[in-house]
Amino acid sequence: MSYKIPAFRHPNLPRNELGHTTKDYEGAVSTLCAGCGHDSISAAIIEACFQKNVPPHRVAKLSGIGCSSKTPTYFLGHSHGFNSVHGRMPSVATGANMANRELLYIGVSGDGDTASIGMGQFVHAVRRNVNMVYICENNGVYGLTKGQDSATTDLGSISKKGEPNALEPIDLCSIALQLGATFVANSFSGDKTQLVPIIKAAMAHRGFAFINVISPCVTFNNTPGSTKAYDYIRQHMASTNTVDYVPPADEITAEFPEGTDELVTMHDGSVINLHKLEKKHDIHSRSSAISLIQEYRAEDKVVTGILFIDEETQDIHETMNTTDRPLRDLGTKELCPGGAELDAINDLHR
Amino acid sequence: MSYKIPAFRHPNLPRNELGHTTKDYEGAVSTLCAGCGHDSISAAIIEACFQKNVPPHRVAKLSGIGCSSKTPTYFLGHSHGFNSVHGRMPSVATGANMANRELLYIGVSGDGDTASIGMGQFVHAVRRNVNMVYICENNGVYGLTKGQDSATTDLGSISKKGEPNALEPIDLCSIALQLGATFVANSFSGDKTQLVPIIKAAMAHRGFAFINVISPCVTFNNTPGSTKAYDYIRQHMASTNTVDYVPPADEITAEFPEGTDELVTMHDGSVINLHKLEKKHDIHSRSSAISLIQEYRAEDKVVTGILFIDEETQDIHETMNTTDRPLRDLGTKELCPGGAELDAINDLHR
Amino acid sequence: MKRDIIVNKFVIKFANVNGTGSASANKLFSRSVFRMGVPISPKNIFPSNIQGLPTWYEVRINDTGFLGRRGGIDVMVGMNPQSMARDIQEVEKGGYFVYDSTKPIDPSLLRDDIDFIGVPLTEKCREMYEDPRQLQLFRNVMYVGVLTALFDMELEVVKQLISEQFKGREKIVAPNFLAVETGYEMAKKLHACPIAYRVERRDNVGEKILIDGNEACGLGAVYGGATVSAWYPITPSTSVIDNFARYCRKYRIDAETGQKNYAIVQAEDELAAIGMVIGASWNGARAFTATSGPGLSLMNEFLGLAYFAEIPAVLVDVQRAGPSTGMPTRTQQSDVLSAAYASHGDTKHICLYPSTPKECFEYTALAFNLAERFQTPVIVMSDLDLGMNDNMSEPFTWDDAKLYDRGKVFKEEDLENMEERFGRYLDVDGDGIPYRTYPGTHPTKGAFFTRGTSKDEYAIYTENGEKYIENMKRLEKKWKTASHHVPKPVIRKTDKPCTVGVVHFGTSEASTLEALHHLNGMHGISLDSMGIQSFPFADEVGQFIEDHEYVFVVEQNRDAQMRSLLINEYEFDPECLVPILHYDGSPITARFIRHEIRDWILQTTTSPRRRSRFY
Amino acid sequence: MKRDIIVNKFVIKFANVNGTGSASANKLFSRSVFRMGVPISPKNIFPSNIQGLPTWYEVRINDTGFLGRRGGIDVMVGMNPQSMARDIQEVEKGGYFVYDSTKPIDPSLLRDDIDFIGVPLTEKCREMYEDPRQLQLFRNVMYVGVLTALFDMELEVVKQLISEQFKGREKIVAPNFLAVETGYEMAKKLHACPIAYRVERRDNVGEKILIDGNEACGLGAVYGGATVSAWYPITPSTSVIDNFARYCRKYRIDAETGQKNYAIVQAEDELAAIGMVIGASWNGARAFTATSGPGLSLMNEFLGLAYFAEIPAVLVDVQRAGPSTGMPTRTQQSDVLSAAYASHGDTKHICLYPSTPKECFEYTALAFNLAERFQTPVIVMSDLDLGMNDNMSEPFTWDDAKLYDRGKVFKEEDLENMEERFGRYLDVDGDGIPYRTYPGTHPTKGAFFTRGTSKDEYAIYTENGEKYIENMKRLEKKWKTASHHVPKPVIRKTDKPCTVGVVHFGTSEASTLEALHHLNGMHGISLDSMGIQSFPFADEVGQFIEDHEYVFVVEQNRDAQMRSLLINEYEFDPECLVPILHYDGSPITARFIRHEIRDWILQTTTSPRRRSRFY
Ligand SMILES: Cc1ncc(C[n+]2csc(CCOP(=O)(O)OP(=O)(O)O)c2C)c(N)n1
Ligand SMILES: Cc1ncc(C[n+]2csc(CCOP(=O)(O)OP(=O)(O)O)c2C)c(N)n1
Ligand code: SF4
Ligand code: SF4
Ligand SMILES: [Mg+2]
Ligand SMILES: [Mg+2]
Repeated sequence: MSYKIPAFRHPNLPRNELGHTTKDYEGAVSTLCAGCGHDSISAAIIEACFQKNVPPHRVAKLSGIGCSSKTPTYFLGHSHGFNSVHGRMPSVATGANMANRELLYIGVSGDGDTASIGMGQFVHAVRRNVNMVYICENNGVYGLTKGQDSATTDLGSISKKGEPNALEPIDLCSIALQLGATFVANSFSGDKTQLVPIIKAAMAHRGFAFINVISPCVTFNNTPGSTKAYDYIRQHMASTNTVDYVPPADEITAEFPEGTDELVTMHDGSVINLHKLEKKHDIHSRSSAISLIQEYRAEDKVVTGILFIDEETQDIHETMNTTDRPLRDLGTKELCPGGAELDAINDLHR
Repeated sequence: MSYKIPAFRHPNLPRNELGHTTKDYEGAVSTLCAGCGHDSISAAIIEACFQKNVPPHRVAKLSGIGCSSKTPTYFLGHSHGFNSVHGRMPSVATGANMANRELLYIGVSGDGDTASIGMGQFVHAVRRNVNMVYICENNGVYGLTKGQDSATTDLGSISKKGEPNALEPIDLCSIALQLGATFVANSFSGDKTQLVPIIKAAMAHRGFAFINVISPCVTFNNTPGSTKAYDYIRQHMASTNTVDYVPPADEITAEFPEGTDELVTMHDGSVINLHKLEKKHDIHSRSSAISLIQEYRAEDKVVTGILFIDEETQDIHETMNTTDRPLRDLGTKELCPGGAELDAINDLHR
Repeated sequence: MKRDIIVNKFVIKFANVNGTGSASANKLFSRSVFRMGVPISPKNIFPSNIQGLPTWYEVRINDTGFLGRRGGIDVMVGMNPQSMARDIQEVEKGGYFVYDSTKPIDPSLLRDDIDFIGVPLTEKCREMYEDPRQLQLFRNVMYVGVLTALFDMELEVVKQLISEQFKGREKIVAPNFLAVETGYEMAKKLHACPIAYRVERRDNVGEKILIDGNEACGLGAVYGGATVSAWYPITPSTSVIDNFARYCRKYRIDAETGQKNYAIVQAEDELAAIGMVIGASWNGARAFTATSGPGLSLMNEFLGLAYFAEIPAVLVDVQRAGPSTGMPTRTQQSDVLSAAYASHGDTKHICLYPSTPKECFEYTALAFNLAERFQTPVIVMSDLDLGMNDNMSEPFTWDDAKLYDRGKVFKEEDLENMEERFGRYLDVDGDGIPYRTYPGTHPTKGAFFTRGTSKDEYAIYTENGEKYIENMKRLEKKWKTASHHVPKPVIRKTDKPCTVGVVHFGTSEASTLEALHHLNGMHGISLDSMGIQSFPFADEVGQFIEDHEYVFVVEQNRDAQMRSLLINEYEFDPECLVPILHYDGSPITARFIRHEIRDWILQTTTSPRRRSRFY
Repeated sequence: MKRDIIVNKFVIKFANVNGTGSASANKLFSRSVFRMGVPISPKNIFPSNIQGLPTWYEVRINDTGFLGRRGGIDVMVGMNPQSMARDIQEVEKGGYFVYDSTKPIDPSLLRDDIDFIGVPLTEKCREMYEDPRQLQLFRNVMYVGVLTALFDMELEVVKQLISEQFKGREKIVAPNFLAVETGYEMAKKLHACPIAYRVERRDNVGEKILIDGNEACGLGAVYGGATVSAWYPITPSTSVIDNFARYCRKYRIDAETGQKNYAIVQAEDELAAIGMVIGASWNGARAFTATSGPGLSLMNEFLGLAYFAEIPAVLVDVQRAGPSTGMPTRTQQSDVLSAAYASHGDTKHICLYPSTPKECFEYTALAFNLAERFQTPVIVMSDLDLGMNDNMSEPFTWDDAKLYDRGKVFKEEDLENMEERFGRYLDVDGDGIPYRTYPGTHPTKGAFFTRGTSKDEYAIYTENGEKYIENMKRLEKKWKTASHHVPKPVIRKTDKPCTVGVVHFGTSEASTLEALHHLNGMHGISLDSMGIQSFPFADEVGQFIEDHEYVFVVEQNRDAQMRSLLINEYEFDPECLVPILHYDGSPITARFIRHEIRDWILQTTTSPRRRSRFY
């Protein structure tokens, strides 16, 4: 059930330099749960593309499988999109980028898609510095398959402290930094004032730009010791053993000043403590970015903002010294050495 | 062509507490190239098992595919071994460990096997803290498939400095540390005095013990601007376009005091600068281990030794709270709830 | 409209929005019918999404016990405005459309060949509940009350089920009672109850139970002695593991120590899941995984290793509609070929094809015996229809006298007493099955090296062509041996001599048998039937086909995959195997099978047997 | 021993240790024979290891141009003490064993039905070289000199080849000359030259070239316009990419900028490799990968995506002996089924079966046209024998007038002028092939969403059963269309009317044709033959089989996989398809085929046709 927004355009909507309104960057109506953080991220992508005057059709959207990976249908309806297979978007994006270095590549993935099945491909896309924006819509859970644990950090880490020690979560930003990623940022789906500029910066970056976005899952981010009062419903569901009820919910927003902390309450009442970096933070030191994450984590805080940028980087085409033209545009003439050369090659084999 | 060493035992060989000589820890004759670093590692494993009085048959050896992954045939002939598929040893080892927590698991892999195809499984084995010794025999090249680049650090990094900037190598120790590995060490195949104690410590560790061992490949670690004088042979081979010549070579050894640097010359003349940690190095700080690697790398040095140990760790069985008995030993009685229970279950479905 | 009264023989469908909690209400309804002794078969038709999209629940109520999908809807409970237009269309002439009349139906949608029954559910709920979540949940329970009145069902049964459901959470019981009673009363007040379709108490379900195939598989794994499970979530297989875990928590936690006599690892993907299963099995545990098509594809390399290195592995493949991601919440039997021949090179895997929850239970348990006996992967081929829908089933039984068959394993004593050299891949008994040892068994004897490369009888690596062939032929022999130990086909003969047969497997069974019930006797023909239970095929499978001039092969895929398996493994003239293929993602119906077979029979009397559609 | 003199018709085998540089010397020998106008077919038999294990090089020298393996060795050059015992055994009665007599042969190994020719090579080399590496290398070159004298070959030809080989590195030439001349003189001095086996100049190779299939595939990819290649190393496919890279460096680097008109990515594994190929193809580039069995298994999930989402992808599968890791350096045709039906669900993939380097070249180039025309994966099924051995081949040709067929792609203008709604999966032309657009083509038209889930004609996600079926049927139609565009079988009819045929494909061709040459006329029968070139099968394939009472299907695997494909896709009585199976990892020989067919024919005259071995 994915259909296009009606073509009606409000005459007074602001237009960007290309004459487009934000409507021109929208996609089909979302089929995610009401209040899902992923939808906020889609909105931020739309806004960022609008503000950066991106021609919509010069974007290619790629994703894996998951609720998060569905979202490319819900933004940039004039762009080609590719919803590939679970965990393998990085390779598809790498190949696409090889074929045409001129488009803007936006990859969307989830924490399951990236940190579990996709870990190998993620690592190697980082390493190759493929020129793309890679957004991991990280809800700390497998949404689409209904609530299994994922390998990434628990959203409501504070309220879950009492729980028995399970496996250590994987911090994707740290891993990316360790692997030599040239752009690494962390953000929160509900913090549009932070997220939009980060996405714009990522689009401007030449190389692999990784954005981890904490994105609450309305439905399955349920802390057992939840403080929210819908216990009744929960008990009902637990008893019937049929988990098909999604309580109505609103998007969680958290817009707060740079340099400050903010306690954000999740749908189930668990709390996450965000710390927003100030502009003056030095984004050119990889090692201090790594330590920063660790330091805040030690205080049970999650640091958000652009953590690191290396502007002096080479993207994969530069490393490989491929032609400036999109490879896909080369024709028979440029590509085929021709019959006469073939005779010469034959001769070498006699 | 893999056959057992003749059973002849020298009567004067030293015996360990179990009454075994090192011969009892040997395997079939190696079919690797003469001088291959991997053979030195096999020798170190044999020595370590001997010294630690490990009953040979209580070890399970597992590997992926590659020259390195062949080596389990060449040590511990009385142990069961499993040469699985390329890059997937971690999952096989995890499963094996689930079935019987009482054996000692030694996994052997290569840099291709671990850092390329196996990256995803490696990451998750670290994260689960599977109780095993994981040795990556890192030669910075795909040996068995004849010399392709791998994703790990170039051995002869110093002499290769002039080369155009290719992709950043992956530092497996840093990644393991970042992922929360509970035992991380780096060593050199030719440094038996360091390697044997490290392997012993790894075997003593309860949890995932990662050892990255730099292990020169005689045959394919060839720097183009090699200083060694076998240019003639190289030219010969280049011209005939048939690369089947392996020059005779000896094992590269490098035994040097703790706390010092050592320039080690590889088979092709390239040079690697090792720094051996002193005993007094604090092995309990994860973050300082990470920085240590970085600091030495900035000086073009490779730091060796045990980088980090977390003794307070839980292995996966403890995390899961599985029974102390090997699961594989449980019988029908313990496992099957029986017919009467089944009737009760039926009743619940009426 | 004047109608005949139809008792216990109709199809009701619920149109809902997913995420609104309708599933438990719908289940309450169908269980109530079942409790009244009337056979049912419910089917979930749900989207690959979590909230806000149309979802349906179709229940066939059938006195005589036909349990396949019938086709056609008699009563539609239309609770979803989004899908209302087509929901109304779908009702058979003379049927009913029950809806929430808080908002009137768009008049253009009205039909005069069906009855519309409106009940202002939302309106009523707004009066009763403040919390919007409660409103949503209880509206569902309320329409169950409405139906109870309309069909003249026993309200007490519904309430009894509610009490059982919420046992231990008593304060939830009362409001549920209230909701169901309110619906009941509203219906009585607003409409002439009962309507033409009715549910009356019978004694037609006997000992039967109502359970889904995935729960049965999970339970089968517990009974089969699985101690290690490694898996990766994927619809529709996830609940196999959920149920395994649930029953393990119940039966496998040591009362004294609180420790688990099992280990479940959520792997990072399907390659890792099957790798863990192989590692655990190699090390002597009974291990299994569950997955669906995409996962099976990812397991290809490892399955070849297990075949060639001869390591047991149990895999439950709950098939969904392919290819690729396909329709993840729809059913198909389209992994038949890819499971049977998974992996490159010459490979074949034992497959079992359960048709009922009872077979899910038994075959999953059996799979461990077979896997260990034959030291090879065993794939239980379930599907979404069987796995995720409640199916009526014979109750499960277990013979406590039987111990697990752990296959040919040399223990420490065996090795100790052994004079000859241990040969891991020696065909000691002439049945193609070699002996294995577990790691760590004996200090000096019985250790061997397992590998995916070619080896001799002593597990020593070899590139010798003759040794290779010897080994491959032994594997063929083992395969032949296995064909005598896998479950035999279920053959149902008519009482007349019969030249035509029907072959089915898995979830095509119920609809096939119903179709046959109607066909037999028609057109002067009668049809024998055979339900294939396993691959390799038991000898009886070939015999049945040879005994008939031609047979129809009913399956739920496009490419007639089981038919391919049959002609690959035997020497039948393919012309004699007529494919009957249903693959739109919905469970196959008796109607479809009946019509296809009838058409074919009518047609072949006038046209040559070789028909172009076979290509 | 008294012998007949045999000119240009014998088999010579070199027994070496790998890693000793023998390969280039052996190649020098066989190329010299080839240069003398005499057809040869060399086969490498090497271990899965780098240094120190036995390796062999077998060259069949055959005037009449039979290029398959013959079976049996006439002259053995035994340079490896490790394998000497069995090397000596392998020589046919009346043959020769040439060896390094620096160390005498163990007398117990001697046979008196063959001649031993000892030359003290090492001793001589010790005199001549100090560097042990030079000693090792030149000893190899020296035995080439020995053979030149023994077979009475033209020394000048050998020297000419050396000069060509080391062109630009002149200082290497002289020592090589010296080594070969030394060997030549030693042989002359120590033995009566020539021996009974001789090589004489002929004019029997004509325009033919000597090249391995992997180089041909790599070159085919260059000519076919591949710009993106993503791969992961695996024997025996690696050199496909090596050669692609080599020719790209030669032909695809912009002279002005030095920039590359191609991109080669060494992926982290095969899943990533095929993912990159699919991403690049989706984005409009011609992209390919090369792999072998284990890689094919890992690509299963992605291949299903490409089939269902209709994305071109070219894959060269250089088959090796399976299952699992199997015998990585041995040959087989055992991925036939797993390639054709790769992935779960109902899938089928176009496969091409080259038999010669020329076909490797042409089919790889063609694969891109087919992949883009039919928007689906195309798998070129080579094997180790073809890919890694020098094969005599017709020279490659190219028609410069032909442009690449980029298939149905709407360009910006097409979209601009389009009135109707663009439907990515609309069957506009009635051939089942829809139109696609590249990303970034038009500002407002033609964008669509690609997915592995089911969708309607407009690429909109749907779970609607009818839409699903429509789409699956269109894919079937596209498949049928493809069957008219893939290479037709090569049919060779005898001049007599003929009721029996032989079917072969890929590398079984040469040996089959040789066997037929001998069989035809024998036993009063004659046999037509057909070389299958592609899947889906062209209509002619079915016709050929129908036209014969029965046909032999020659293949190099255990499970008769091509035969399975044939009976799956057609309606043949399987009894009419007689499997001839060779799968020990060595290339199939003419001898084997001849004997198998002869035995079968003799046998069936007395026994019923249905034979139990078919099961
Ligand atoms: C090979 C394969 N395995 C499993 C699945 C089932 N599956 C679909 S989405 C998903 C997890 C998604 O989690 P995440 O990436 O975190 O996305 P979210 O839904 O949380 O946004 C899984 C396991 C699949 N589609 N393919
Ligand atoms: C699925 C699969 N892909 C590729 C291969 C081929 N292969 C064998 S070993 C190897 C690389 C080994 O490199 P590494 O792990 O570094 O081991 P080394 O030989 O260098 O010790 C490859 C690519 C394979 N066996 N299986
Ligand atoms: S299940 Fe969670 S992640 Fe998925 S759409 Fe709903 S809220 Fe979002
Ligand atoms: S190729 Fe390299 S890694 Fe392999 S055995 Fe030889 S020296 Fe060792
Ligand atoms: Mg998630
Ligand atoms: Mg390596």
